[in-house]
Formats: sequence, C-alpha cells, structure tokens
Amino acid sequence: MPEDKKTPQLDELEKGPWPSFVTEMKRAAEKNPAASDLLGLLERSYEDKTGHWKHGGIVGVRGYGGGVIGRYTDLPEEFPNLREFHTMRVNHPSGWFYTSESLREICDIWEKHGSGLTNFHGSTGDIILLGMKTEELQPTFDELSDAGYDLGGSGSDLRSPSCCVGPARCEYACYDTLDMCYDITNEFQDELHRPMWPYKFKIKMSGCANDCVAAIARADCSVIGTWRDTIIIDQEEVKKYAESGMNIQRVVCDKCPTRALEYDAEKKELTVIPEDCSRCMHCINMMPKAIQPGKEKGASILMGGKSTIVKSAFMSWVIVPFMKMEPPYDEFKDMIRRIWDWWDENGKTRERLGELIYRVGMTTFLKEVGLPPVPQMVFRPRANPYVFWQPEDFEEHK
Amino acid sequence: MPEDKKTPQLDELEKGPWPSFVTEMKRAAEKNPAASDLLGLLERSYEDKTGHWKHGGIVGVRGYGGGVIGRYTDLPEEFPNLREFHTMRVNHPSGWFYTSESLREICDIWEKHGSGLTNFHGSTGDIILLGMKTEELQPTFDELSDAGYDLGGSGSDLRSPSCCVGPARCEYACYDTLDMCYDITNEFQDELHRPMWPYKFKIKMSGCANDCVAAIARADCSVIGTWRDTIIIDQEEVKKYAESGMNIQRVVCDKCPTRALEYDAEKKELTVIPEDCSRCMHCINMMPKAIQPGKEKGASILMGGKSTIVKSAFMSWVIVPFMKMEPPYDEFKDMIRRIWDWWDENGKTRERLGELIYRVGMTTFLKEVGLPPVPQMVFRPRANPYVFWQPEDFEEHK
Amino acid sequence: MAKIDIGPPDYRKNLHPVIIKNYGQWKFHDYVKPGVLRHVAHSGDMLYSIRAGSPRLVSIDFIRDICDLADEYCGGYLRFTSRNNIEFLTDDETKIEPLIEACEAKGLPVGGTGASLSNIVHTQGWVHCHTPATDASGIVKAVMDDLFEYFKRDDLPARLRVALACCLNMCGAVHCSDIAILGVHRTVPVINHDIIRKGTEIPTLVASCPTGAIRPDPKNKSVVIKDEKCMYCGNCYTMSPGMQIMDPENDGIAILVGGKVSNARSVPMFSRLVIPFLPNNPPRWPETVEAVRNIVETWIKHARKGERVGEWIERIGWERFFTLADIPFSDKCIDDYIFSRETFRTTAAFKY
Amino acid sequence: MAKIDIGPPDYRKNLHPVIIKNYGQWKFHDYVKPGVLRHVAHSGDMLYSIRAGSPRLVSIDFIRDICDLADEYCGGYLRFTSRNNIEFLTDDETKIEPLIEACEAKGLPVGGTGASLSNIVHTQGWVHCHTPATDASGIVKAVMDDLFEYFKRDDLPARLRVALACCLNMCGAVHCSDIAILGVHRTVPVINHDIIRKGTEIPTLVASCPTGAIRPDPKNKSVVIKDEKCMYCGNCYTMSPGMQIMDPENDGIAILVGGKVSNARSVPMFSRLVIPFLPNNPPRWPETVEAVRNIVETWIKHARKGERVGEWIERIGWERFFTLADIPFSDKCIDDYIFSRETFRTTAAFKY
Ligand code: SRM
Ligand code: SRM
Ligand code: SRM
Ligand code: SRM
Ligand code: SF4
Ligand code: SF4
Ligand code: SF4
Ligand code: SF4
Ligand code: SF4
Ligand code: SF4
Ligand code: SF4
Ligand code: SF4
Repeated sequence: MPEDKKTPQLDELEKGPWPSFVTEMKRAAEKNPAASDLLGLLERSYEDKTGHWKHGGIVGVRGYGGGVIGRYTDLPEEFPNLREFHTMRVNHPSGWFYTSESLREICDIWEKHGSGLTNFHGSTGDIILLGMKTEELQPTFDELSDAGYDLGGSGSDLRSPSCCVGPARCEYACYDTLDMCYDITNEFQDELHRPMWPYKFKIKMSGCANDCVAAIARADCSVIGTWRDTIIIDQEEVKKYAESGMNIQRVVCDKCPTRALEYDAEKKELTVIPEDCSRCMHCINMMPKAIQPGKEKGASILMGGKSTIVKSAFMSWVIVPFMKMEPPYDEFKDMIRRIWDWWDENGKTRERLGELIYRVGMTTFLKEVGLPPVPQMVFRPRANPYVFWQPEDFEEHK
Repeated sequence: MPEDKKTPQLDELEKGPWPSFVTEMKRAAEKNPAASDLLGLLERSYEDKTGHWKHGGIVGVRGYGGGVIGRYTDLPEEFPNLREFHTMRVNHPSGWFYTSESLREICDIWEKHGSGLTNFHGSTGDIILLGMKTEELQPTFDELSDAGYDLGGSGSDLRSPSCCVGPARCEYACYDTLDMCYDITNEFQDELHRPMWPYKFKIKMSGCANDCVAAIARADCSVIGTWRDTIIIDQEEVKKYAESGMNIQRVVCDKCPTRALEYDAEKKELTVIPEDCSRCMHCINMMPKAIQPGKEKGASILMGGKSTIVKSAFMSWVIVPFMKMEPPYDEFKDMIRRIWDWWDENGKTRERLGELIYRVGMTTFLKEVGLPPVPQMVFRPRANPYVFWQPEDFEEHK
Repeated sequence: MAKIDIGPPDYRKNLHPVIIKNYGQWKFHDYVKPGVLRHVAHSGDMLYSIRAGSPRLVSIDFIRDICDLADEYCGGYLRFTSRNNIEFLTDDETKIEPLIEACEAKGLPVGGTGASLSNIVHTQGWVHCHTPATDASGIVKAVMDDLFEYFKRDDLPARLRVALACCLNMCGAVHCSDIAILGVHRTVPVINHDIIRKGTEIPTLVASCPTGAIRPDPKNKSVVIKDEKCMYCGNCYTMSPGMQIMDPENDGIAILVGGKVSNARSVPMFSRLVIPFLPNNPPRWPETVEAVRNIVETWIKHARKGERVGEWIERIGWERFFTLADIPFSDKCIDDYIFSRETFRTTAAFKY
Repeated sequence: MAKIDIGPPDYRKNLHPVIIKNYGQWKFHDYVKPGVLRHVAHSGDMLYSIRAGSPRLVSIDFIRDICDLADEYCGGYLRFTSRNNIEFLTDDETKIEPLIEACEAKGLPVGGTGASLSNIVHTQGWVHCHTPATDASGIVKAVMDDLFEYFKRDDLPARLRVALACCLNMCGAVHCSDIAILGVHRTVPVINHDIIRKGTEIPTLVASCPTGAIRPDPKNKSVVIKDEKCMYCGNCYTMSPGMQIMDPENDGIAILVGGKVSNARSVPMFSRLVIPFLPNNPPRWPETVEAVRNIVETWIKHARKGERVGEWIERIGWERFFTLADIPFSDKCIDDYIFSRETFRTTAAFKY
C-alpha cells in the first residue's frame, strides 16, 4: 500500500476495548507489503461495501489435492501484492494445545514466506496462514513439514477432525477425545489430503453431551461422549451443596428434562431413576463435585450435521447410540469406511452425507451400511404410513 | 342372496357385547334383496380377504355434480342385486340434532327406494344412504327434497360443513357453531353441489379449542372458537373446588402449558397472568364452574388440514388468529371466497389447499389473498435464510 | 321436479325445548355417571344427555328403534355425536334410569363419556369401498367387544380415541387418533393396460404418484411402475381402476398411536406408526385386537392421570414406549418421506 | 523433498506436565473468577486456565506476544479454545493475578467463562473471501466492543454464544447460535455469459440451485435464471464465478436467534430468523450492534436463571419474543422452504 494511503474507516476499529484485528493488520503491514496492501484493500471494501477477491483458482503443493485456498484480488493494479494471496490450512494439534516453542516455529516460517497474518484458528480448526504468493506455497509447506506440521483439508475431502479439550483438563470426558482425534487423523491421511468424494466431510469429537466443539451442528460425523449405565451420585457432596445454599430442587431437579431426579430435602439426598435419565449432563454440570457420569463409558455416534446449503442446515442424528471408544478405534473406523463407501457410491456431486440419507431414506441407509435400526435414532416414529416393503419382509411373515 | 347361503364368519360378529353391524345387515336383509346379497358378498370378502367392489362410475341426480358415490360389484352374477349399489350422501342438520319424526321420514323414504342400510353418519358428517340402484337415485332425491333434505358433497367440491354441538348444549361455545354451519352451508350451495375446484374442500367448526369435531385434523378450513381477552375466574367457585378436595395446583396449574396460573393454597385463590395464557381450555375443562372463557369471543381460523394423501397428513395452521364470528359472517365469507379463487387459480389437479400453500410458500399465499403476516401463524420463525425479496421491500428501505 | 339447493334441514326445528330456552346460556356440566352428562343452564334448567354406542352401519329398523326410545323417554329428541354415538336428550331426571335400562335391553350400551373409550370412528371397508386393504366394521366390532369395559368405565387416565381407516385415503381421519388402525397395502399395483388405455388420463395418473414411481409408457399407451419407488399408497388406483392395488395375500393392518386433536394442555399431535403390519384375520382379527389391547393396557398402567396416549409417550420418550409396550422396533417405523428429517433424533440425550 | 502425510503434531508433546500427570483424572472444576477456571484432580493437583479474548485475525507478533506471556507465567504452555480464545495454563496459583495484569496491559481482555458472552465465532468476510455479503472481523469488533462488559461478567442468565458468517455458506456455523449475525445477499446473481462459456460445467451449475431457478440455455451455451425462484443463496456463485452474487447496494445482514448445541436440559436447537435485513454500515455497523444489544438485554431482563436464549423464547413462545424485544414481525420470518410445514402453528393455542 502506498505510504500515504489513509484508512480512516479501519482506524475507527482500533478504538474500543476489544482487541483489534486492524491493529494486528497494521503490525503485519509494517513488515510485509502484502499485509500492507491488504489494509488498503479492506479499507476499499469498507468504502465500496463489497469484497474485492476473485473466485479462487486451483493452487497447491505437491502430493496434495487440497489444503490451500487460492485467492486473487480483482484490483491487482492498485494492490499488486495481492495479485496472489492464498491461504494455507495447517492441521492443528488435538485440542489446540501448544507450547510457545511450537508456536514460534510456525511464526518464523510464516514470517519468511507469507503475509504474517493468521487465524488462530479457522472455523474448522486449522491454523490458517493467511496470504501468500503461489511460488511460496511449496517452500512454506516444506518447512512446515520439516517442523512436524502437515496440511488440513479443503475441497471434497475429509476436513481436519477436531475435538474438545477432553481428558486433558475436563472431568466430564467419557473417552479420550485427543487421542481419538490424533489417531483417526493419522489413519485417514489419504482421505484428508486427496479429495475423492462427492463433497467435504467433517468429524468432530466432544467428550460429553455438553458438546464443546459443537459437533452436532458442525460435523457430518459427531462423536459425543456418554455412558451406558447410570450417573454416580456422591451423597456427601450433595449435602455439601445443600449446605452451601444451593436450591437443589429448583436448580437441578426441576430442570432435569426427564424428571429423573428426586431430591429429599429433609435427608438432603438425591436419587436418580436410572431408566429415565437421558444423560443430558445438566445435573452433572450443576453439581460436578457430587455427580459423575457412569462407569461404562463410550460415545454416541451421530451423523448428518452441516450448515444451510443446499437442503437446509442439518444437525447430526443418532446412528449408533453407544460405542466403546478405545484405541485402535477399529469399530469406528470400519463403520465410517463403510459409510464413506456408500456415500461415495450414491451421493451426487456436492451432496453431503446428511442430505443423501435424507434423500434416499434412513432405512435404505441403515440397510446398506449394515446398521441395526433402533428407536434411539428418531425422536418419534413416522407419522405417515408410506412404508417401503422388501421381499425379505414377506418371507419373515411366512 | 340365496336362502341357503351361510355366513359363518359374519355370524361370529353377532356375538359379544358391542352392538353388531351384522345383526343390522341381517335386519335389512330380511326386507331387502340387495341387503341380503350384501351379507353374502361381505362373507365372501371375509373368505377372500379382499373387497368385491369395482371402481365407481359417475352417476347422480339432475342438477347436481356430486352427492352420489357410484358402486358396482365385481361379482354381479352371484350377487345380481349388487350390480348397482350406489351411496347417497344427505346433508345433515347442524350438530346432528334430530327429532324422531324427522328420522322416521328418512327411514320411510329409504325403505321404499334403497337397501335399508345407512351410516349415521358418514365420516364427513352426512347421512349415508347405503346402496341403491341407478334408477332409484332421482326418485329418492325427489322425495328427500320434498321432505326438506338436500345432498352433501362428493368430488372436487365443498363437502358438507359440520360443527360441534356448540351453544345448543355446551357452556364453552365461543360462537354459534350451529348457526354458522347452517348459514355457510346455505350460502355455498353451489360450491357444495357442483364440483369445480382442484379437489375437495372441507370446513369444520368447533366452538372452542377442545375441537370436538376434530376440525384441525379433518378440515381444510378449521374454525375454532376462542376469545381475545382473558379467562374469567370465579373465586367463590375456586374455593368450592378446593374444598371438595381437588388438588388445584397439581391438576390445574401444573398442567397449564404456559404456566399462566398461580394458585394461592392458603387463600384458595387462583390468578391468571393474562398475557401468558394461550387459551388452551385446560383449566376451564378442569373447573367449568369456576373458570370461563373471556367476554370478547370469536374464532381462530386455521387452514390446510387433511389426511395423508399425497404430501403427508397436514393439520390446519393459524391463518387468522381472531375473527368475530357473527351473522352474516361476511368477513369469513369474503375471505374464504378469496382463498378459493386463489386455490382454484393456482392449485394442480387433486392438490388440497394445504399442499398448495406448502408448495408455493405461506408468504406468497398471504400476499396473494391479502392477509397480514403475524407471528401467531408459526410455532417458530424459519431456520433457514432462504428469503425471497420483493421489489417493494427495497423501496421501503430507501 | 324437486327443488335443488334447498340446503340442509333447519337444525332449530330439531332442538329440545329446554335447549331452545337456554341456547348459549349454559353454565357448566358434570357427569351423572358414565354415559350420562348433565348440563346446567344459568336459568337453573338442566339437560341430560344419555350417550349410547352404535355400530354406525345400521338398518332403518335400528333408527326406528332409537326413535321409539326417544319418543318414550325424551319427547322424541335425540342427536348423534361427532363419533357416531347416539345421544338421547331430556330435561327429566327421572327418565335417565329407565332409558338406560331400555337401551341396554335393546343391546345399546350406555357409556363413552369423559375419560372413557368412545366409539371407534371408521369407514366402509369391504362393505362398500373399492380400495380397502381391510374391512372396517368387522374390526371395529372385534375391538369394541374386547375393550368393552372401557366404554362403560370413565376412569381411564384420559379420553381414549380409537379410529380406523381401511386404506391410506384415511376416510376415518385416523392421523390424529390416540390409537389408529389403518388398512395398508404392501405390494405394487398390478397394471391392467387395457383399462388404462380405455379411460385413463395418463398425465394425471403419473402426477398422482407421491414418489414419482409411475412413468408414462407412450409406446404402450400406458404406464410403467418403478417398483422400488412404490410405497403402495394406492393413490394411482384412486385415479384409475387399471392400477389394481388390492392384494388379498399381503394386505393388512398397521397400528399408529399417540395422536390427538384437542388443544387442551398440549398441541394437536399426529399418530405415529409403531406396528407396521398385522395380517387380515377375519372375522375377529385377533392380532389387531391383541395389539390394541396391549397398547391400551400399557397406557393405563403407566400414564399419569390426565395424560392422553400421546402425551404419556412424549413424556417418557418413544424409545421407552417400545420397551414398555414390548413392541419390537422396526426400520419401517423410521420416516423416509418429505418431513422425515424432523423426526430424526438430533441429540445425544435419549433413553435406552 | 519434504515428507507428506505426516499428520498433525503430537498433542502430547504440548501438554503441561500437570496435565500429563493427571490426564483423565480430573475430579471437578470451579470458577476462581470470570476468566479463570480451576480444575482439581483426584490427586489433589490443580490446573488454572486463564482465558483471554483474541481477535482471531492476528499477526505473528501477536502470537509471539502471547508466547512471551506463556513463557513468563506458564512455563510456555497454552492452548486455544473452540471459540478462538486463548487459554494460559498453569498450576501455580500465584501466577494468576500477575498474568491477568500482563494480559490486560497488552489489551487482551480476560473473561468469557461460565455464564458470559464468549468470543464471536466468525469467518473471513472482505478480508479474504470471494462471496461475502458483509465483512466479518469488523462487525465482530464492533459488537464485542459494545457488549464488552458481558465478556467480563459471568452472571448472565446462561452462556451467550454469538456467531457470524459472512454468507449463506455459513463457515461460522451460525445455524445453532444464541445469536447469529449472517451476511445475506438479496438480489439475483448477475450472469457473465463469457465466464460461464469458458469454464463452467453447466449441468453441475444447474443442479447447484436449491430452488431450481437456473435453467440451461443451450443456444447461448450458458444459463438463465428464473428471477422469482431465486432466493440469493449464492450457491451458484460458489460453482461458477460467472454468477456474480455480490451487490454492494443490497447486501447486508440478517439476525437469527435461539440456537444452541449442547444437550444439557434441552435438545440442540436451530437459530431462527427474526430480523431479515440490516444494512451494511461500516465501519461500525450501528444497526447490527444495536439489534444484537437489544436482543441480549431483552433476554437478560426476562429470562430465568439458567435459560439460554432459545430456551427462554421456547418457554414464552416466539410470538411473545417479538413483542418483548419490540421487533416487528415480517413475512420474511415465515419459512417457505422444504421443512416449512413443521414451523406452521397447528394449534389454536397461542398468545397475542
Ligand atoms: C358430543 C361431542 C360433540 C358433538 O358435537 O358431537 C362432545 C362433547 C363434549 N366434549 Fe368433546 N365432544 C365430542 C367429541 C370430541 C372430540 C372429537 C373426536 O373425538 O373425534 C374431541 C377431540 C379428541 C382428541 O383430542 O383427539 C373432543 C375433545 C374434548 C375435550 C379435550 C380432551 C382432552 O384432550 O383433554 C374436552 C374437555 C374435557 O374432556 O374436559 C371435551 C369436552 C366435551 C364436553 C364436556 C363439553 C361440554 O361441556 O359439553 C362434552 C361432553 C363430553 C364427554 O363425552 O364427556 N371434548 N371431544 C362429541 C362426542 C363424541 C363421542 O361420541 O365420543
Ligand atoms: C363415506 C366416507 C367414509 C365413511 O364410511 O364414512 C368416505 C368414503 C370414501 N372416500 Fe373419503 N370418505 C369419507 C370421509 C373422508 C374423510 C373424513 C372427513 O371428511 O372428516 C377423509 C379424511 C379427511 C380429508 O378430507 O383429508 C377422507 C379422505 C378421502 C380421500 C383422501 C383425500 C386426501 O386429500 O388425502 C379420498 C381419495 C380421493 O378423494 O380421491 C377419499 C375417497 C373416498 C371414496 C369416494 C373412494 C374413492 O377413492 O373414490 C370413498 C367411497 C366409499 C364408498 O364407496 O362408500 N376419501 N374421506 C366418508 C364420507 C361420508 C360423508 O360424506 O359423511
Ligand atoms: C474450552 C472449551 C472446550 C475447548 O476444547 O475449547 C470449553 C470448556 C468447558 N466447557 Fe464448554 N467449552 C467450550 C465450548 C463450548 C461450546 C461450543 C461453542 O460455544 O461453540 C459449547 C456448546 C454451546 C452451545 O450449546 O451452543 C459448550 C457448552 C458447555 C456446556 C453446556 C452449556 C449449556 O447449554 O448449559 C457446559 C456445562 C456448563 O456450563 O456447566 C460446558 C462446560 C464446560 C467446562 C466447565 C467443562 C470443564 O469441566 O472443564 C469447561 C469450562 C467452560 C467455561 O467456559 O466456563 N460447556 N462449551 C470451549 C471454550 C469456548 C470458549 O472459548 O468460550
Ligand atoms: C476459512 C474458513 C472460515 C474461517 O474464517 O474460519 C472457511 C472459508 C471458506 N469456506 Fe467454509 N470455511 C471454514 C469453515 C466452514 C464451516 C465451519 C466448520 O467446519 O465447523 C462451515 C459450516 C459447516 C459445514 O461444513 O457445513 C463451512 C461451510 C462452507 C460451505 C457450505 C457447505 C455446505 O455443505 O453447506 C462452503 C461452500 C462450498 O463448500 O462450496 C464453504 C466454502 C468456503 C470457501 C472455501 C469459499 C468457497 O466457496 O470456495 C471459503 C474460503 C475463504 C477464504 O478465501 O479464506 N464453507 N465452512 C473455515 C475453514 C478454516 C479451517 O480449515 O479451519
Ligand atoms: S465436551 Fe464435555 S468433555 Fe469435552 S470439554 Fe466440554 S464438558 Fe468437557
Ligand atoms: S443427566 Fe440430565 S436427564 Fe440424567 S438425571 Fe441428570 S439432568 Fe436428568
Ligand atoms: S368444541 Fe368446545 S364448544 Fe364445541 S362441544 Fe366441544 S367443548 Fe363444547
Ligand atoms: S386456558 Fe390453558 S393456557 Fe390459559 S390459563 Fe388455562 S390452562 Fe393455562
Ligand atoms: S379409507 Fe379407503 S377403503 Fe376405506 S372408505 Fe375411505 S377410500 Fe374407501
Ligand atoms: S401405489 Fe402409490 S406409490 Fe405406488 S405407484 Fe401407485 S401412487 Fe405411486
Ligand atoms: S461464510 Fe461465505 S463469505 Fe464468509 S468465509 Fe465462508 S464462504 Fe466466504
Ligand atoms: S443464488 Fe441460489 S437460488 Fe439464486 S440462482 Fe443462484 S443457486 Fe439458485
């Protein structure tokens, strides 16, 4: 950006208590001409009320089909340093845990090759290296690879799986989200790096039903920790909560969605009706010292989540109510491979898994991928009688 | 039916405490050969596990396009008296009120011309005269007409409107269902008798939200009595209920869907939060002596109800939250005419109103029939951002 | 020539004098006993309604019988309800017991009021329709015989509304019933090309198929069906007799539960498919009778006072319903039609 | 040549020693103060997490700054959250206050835990994407500045999750947020036939339109749009640069509310459209800031303790929400897409 160019609108956004991305852009602009041009281009967008980026082209690094988002400005004359301004998606470590050392390594590489601007993190979970020339792609990758980093996904492939902080810090984790995320990401490197499917596919892992990575909304496959038996109540701790002034009836029991909890205010005792509890996490959230998940832990697998394009936003729905979730995660891997194969065979271009299942019907899906139908898959049965009968159904009845 | 023909399966159905239709068929069979054949044909169906009626043909009476269901057996050789066995739909009086005299008149006519079998009533509400020859149609109609009866609907026309017992007997009625039913049926004689629309259209009127004619499920237009102000609570009567041992908190307040009721057990006083009440009728049902509908009475108009063919069963949904419902019902008549015109113009063959609105969108419907959008029309707003903008929307914003 | 378009008879001429006097002036009602309602007017007048069951498919002799009863005990005033029961109307309390006796003597059970099982709304079946997958009156008789006590009692958890329709056209409007008995076809229509060539509008026929299973076959001047797309709704048969849908071997009954129409407490709800198929077993359809009884008894055992079948199930969850009622869950219960998505369980919170 | 497919770095190498020691052995957590979590292990060990807000779009200098902080107070250990906050991790209680001071000194606000407003999940906007209807970072900055106090307080009725996406692709996954700020186009794409002829697969383009508004135009080797069927989703533009969807005049923002993803108490819910359009007014988008604040304040005023925005609205009813929040109801809020039917109010019970 020419030295004298002013950014009065953006300057406005340096004011106020929330940390400013404009300040960050200016810091980068000091060292990097592309970042400097970006400031100017964004100011222009604020004037024009429109974006100034062209539809991306296909750029990448050797051996990979994705991981880079190509980007070119539509004002290359004015902002020559943005002629090429691609983004690289770098796969993050499970749970977004870093040491300062590891972060500095990335910064150093990025200082050398790119704009110096980043997103920590992208919405799918990757480290986003924002803005570089085509010629810098391969060298950047090479150095990242040497430093132990690899690319995330883009295009019609698996996207970087992500997971909640899980057992690293959270007492609620019902399986090792970090390990599973690491394990399956390594297992599915080919799927992650070489687009081959009808469309993108996302996997997110939450250690419990609080779903701190929003898996149910944001992933085609949502792995949500749970247990098969009953919550464990520590009556001593219940008493302490009661004595500390908590209105257990109102705060805990009355908000239990299944009314599975009974509180004896006199005895200060809390009991659960095991078959009524839907494992929603509410009571545990309210009294983490007194209530714990059951002992037989694992996860529910839900599928189909995605945002609004094309057939509306879908949330994932129950596909397997309970699965043990332990290394080497073979049951999960087998299942997801079966499902991918089926999707790959039946899906139209740019049809997400959820949309395909909706289009052909859950029953067909279950049959073809070999999963048993259970009532947990639906809130309620069908309200129409439009049943498809199969030849084998008639044999049964004979 | 040949004298010696046995009906062992049907005979089984003469046993047991519930009154038997077989007994009724036999009573008719004694006097009428077609009824006798019907016994035999039905026994045959019980043996074969299938119906023995052919697809109906078009038969009718002069001046009418509907009101008769043509019917012919597929076993005319064996059951010659069922060669023609048509049904006539006779429009019932509002609320299905009769005197023995009026009923006897129908019986006498029917004894002369038909099988002597009837349904009191058909599922839409008509008196069903079940089974007659083609040649008897006109004479039957003529005599019915002389006796003050007219035909109901069939085919793509208005069907006989029906209504609950309403003010004739029920303290809950928020408008005069019987009068309205009578009035609009007379108003829309042409629509009722001469099919001219894409498909059938049903109107049902319930005096309150208990909906004793199942209008919301069974009618394209469901008129459901309600009030605009607040329920009226008689505290003296509340006390009496309390003293009689009713657990008002549990039975009434805890089941109020909006938790709009507060009960003071000490004072035995019940109060309502007016803006929270959704006028569901529950508390009134529980304490008819103590609670009454408000004073500003009328009806909610809901539309779109129908059973499962083609696009699934629909329940009617709110189109007009509140309309005064008084003779001559002009507002209602104007509106329904506008809606019929729109449906007639836009509906495909055999497309019910609800299906058409679903297909083209509520917004389009509202705009084209001139009804204002209000949040009462929906449980909740759209979850997708797929809004259609209109030229006039842009002018507004300028 | 007879007059046309005279409209229905004027209901006002059929109203009991005490109704005319107190029209719109009723204060409250209560239950004298099962089958007997008392409505009290602001004037202090009272009206008694004695409700009796009817098979609906009745002879004129039956109608004359009830006219006799109405004449003898009610000054000739009576009505039918929206569920095809008969209601005798009188303002004379002393007539109640004699009338009940006379009804029962004629085989007319008195009951069906309040929290009871009322009459089963139903349809034509093999008696008069061309498309039934099952009979109507016969099953109703069998089920009502079996559940008879619940017509006479009014201490169920809530009212119990059973309906039957003999095919997917659902003339019994079973789609919002506590328990729905529905005749279902299960095989692809058998095409009679001659009939189609004779009188069928092919575009309309093609358009009638909800799933687009029917394709025109111009060469043959007829149509073809894509078997795997057909879900046997029979709508094409309604359009053309050339699409025979009835199949004695494979037709039968599906059971749906949990519907309601009143707005009291909870919003109206659709009935939902829990048993996809039971065979046609005339004359008494024992499998169907047993299935209905099982659901009713499970409900009575587990529901709280005031809970309709659907309200009870929504409280405990459908997954629990299948367990409690000991009904095996079938993939057929999972929706795969237009609005299926809304039925999928998009939460990790559920019961086992 | 560099190795490929090595996978992400091993997270275990980045874990704080106290985490390694107590991995999977945490007993409970509590809140030291807004922005500071304490996790207590069965061993008795403790881990403190100090959460600081980040603009997400940051320079490497920023990353180095926080590395310095981590080095000084936390032995170099830190992480990012699923909502792009920074968490400094230490087992040394005495470091908390100095760290907070150092953060604030650098302009990093500490907060966002418990019943607070956390960071706004967002997207690229005009900074890097080709299809935005609005900017991302700028609006986030404006809204967070305005609602700043709620990031620092944790006494809201419940947690408050705001998200922004700059177009209908919804990379910010706003569809299940308490409050969603969504960039929306409102005019039909402008077709550039040359571009389409050059590089677009026409059948794929035609298929991409959710409403079937695009028809092939074989003569022209391009496509035509049926204007009245287009609802401006921009999906065709994603498929082809020849379908320009950006329109500086008419692009802007829609507000959706009431979504959530956790399964606690209530099932996950979609956000729903309550304000169909607000103009793009950089640099501070005052209309949007005001609309969000209004919704937040109405919620704080009326919700019960523990109620997320959607739970509160579902309890009072959406019709009441429009009244309480003083938002005019627009026909644009009424669904007319595939699953619209489920949103229609099929009951006579509603509030005014
Ligand atoms: C006579 C009849 C109206 C008519 O014009 O024919 C009628 C009459 C009354 N209904 Fe009804 N209802 C009648 C069909 C219905 C229907 C329609 C149906 O069943 O197909 C419904 C909707 C059922 C549903 O939700 O599926 C219906 C739902 C109610 C309700 C709400 C029930 C509930 O869900 O809680 C009440 C309120 C109550 O029970 O206190 C009610 C109340 C009443 C009251 C108490 C009203 C009154 O004060 O007079 C009447 C006595 C009812 C009784 O049987 O105890 N009526 N009532 C109908 C009798 C049918 C029958 O023979 O059994
Ligand atoms: C007689 C009656 C059943 C009964 O036993 O009571 C009846 C009988 C028939 N109905 Fe019906 N419907 C009857 C009430 C209903 C109802 C209930 C209601 O009106 O409350 C419904 C469900 C509500 C609705 O309208 O959606 C109903 C939904 C249908 C349908 C499906 C319509 C749809 O849009 O889903 C058809 C098919 C058609 O119209 O082509 C149908 C068609 C038929 C036909 C005409 C068969 C046909 O496909 O041509 C039946 C003639 C039977 C016969 O030979 O006697 N009937 N039909 C009812 C009319 C009696 C009367 O006038 O009082
Ligand atoms: C750090 C983080 C996980 C991570 O791997 O990064 C996390 C961490 C915790 N979450 Fe979470 N949640 C995190 C994102 C989420 C999300 C996802 C999101 O916001 O996009 C959700 C779902 C939100 C939703 O429903 O829309 C989420 C829903 C919960 C809930 C259930 C909230 C509710 O609806 O009641 C709890 C339980 C609670 O609050 O007691 C919870 C509880 C917790 C606990 C208390 C768990 C524990 O014992 O450690 C953690 C401290 C939270 C706090 O902020 O007070 N966490 N949590 C995420 C912090 C994001 C941030 O910077 O603000
Ligand atoms: C960078 C990122 C936004 C961000 O600022 O963080 C992003 C940016 C883009 N997304 Fe996204 N998406 C990003 C996360 C998401 C998410 C959120 C998630 O993964 O949790 C979603 C919603 C969830 C989902 O997958 O449904 C998302 C749904 C889409 C869609 C719509 C997909 C759909 O099926 O509805 C598109 C359109 C497409 O794929 O053609 C899209 C397309 C795009 C493209 C590639 C634009 C395009 O049409 O080609 C954007 C490139 C912007 C640029 O130039 O930098 N992006 N995108 C996120 C990826 C960073 C990362 O790898 O960590
Ligand atoms: S999803 Fe559960 S296990 Fe994971 S961080 Fe959140 S609360 Fe903990
Ligand atoms: S986990 Fe949820 S459903 Fe189970 S007892 Fe606790 S609050 Fe109730
Ligand atoms: S709908 Fe209401 S007014 Fe009509 S009979 Fe039933 S309870 Fe009475
Ligand atoms: S009518 Fe219904 S919503 Fe209103 S106060 Fe009574 S029970 Fe509550
Ligand atoms: S439900 Fe079907 S078979 Fe029964 S009467 Fe109606 S159209 Fe005929
Ligand atoms: S029975 Fe129904 S689904 Fe099958 S071909 Fe006929 S109309 Fe189509
Ligand atoms: S939401 Fe749309 S405009 Fe924003 S980054 Fe994603 S694809 Fe680009
Ligand atoms: S913007 Fe969306 S609706 Fe409009 S033509 Fe393009 S794809 Fe179709």
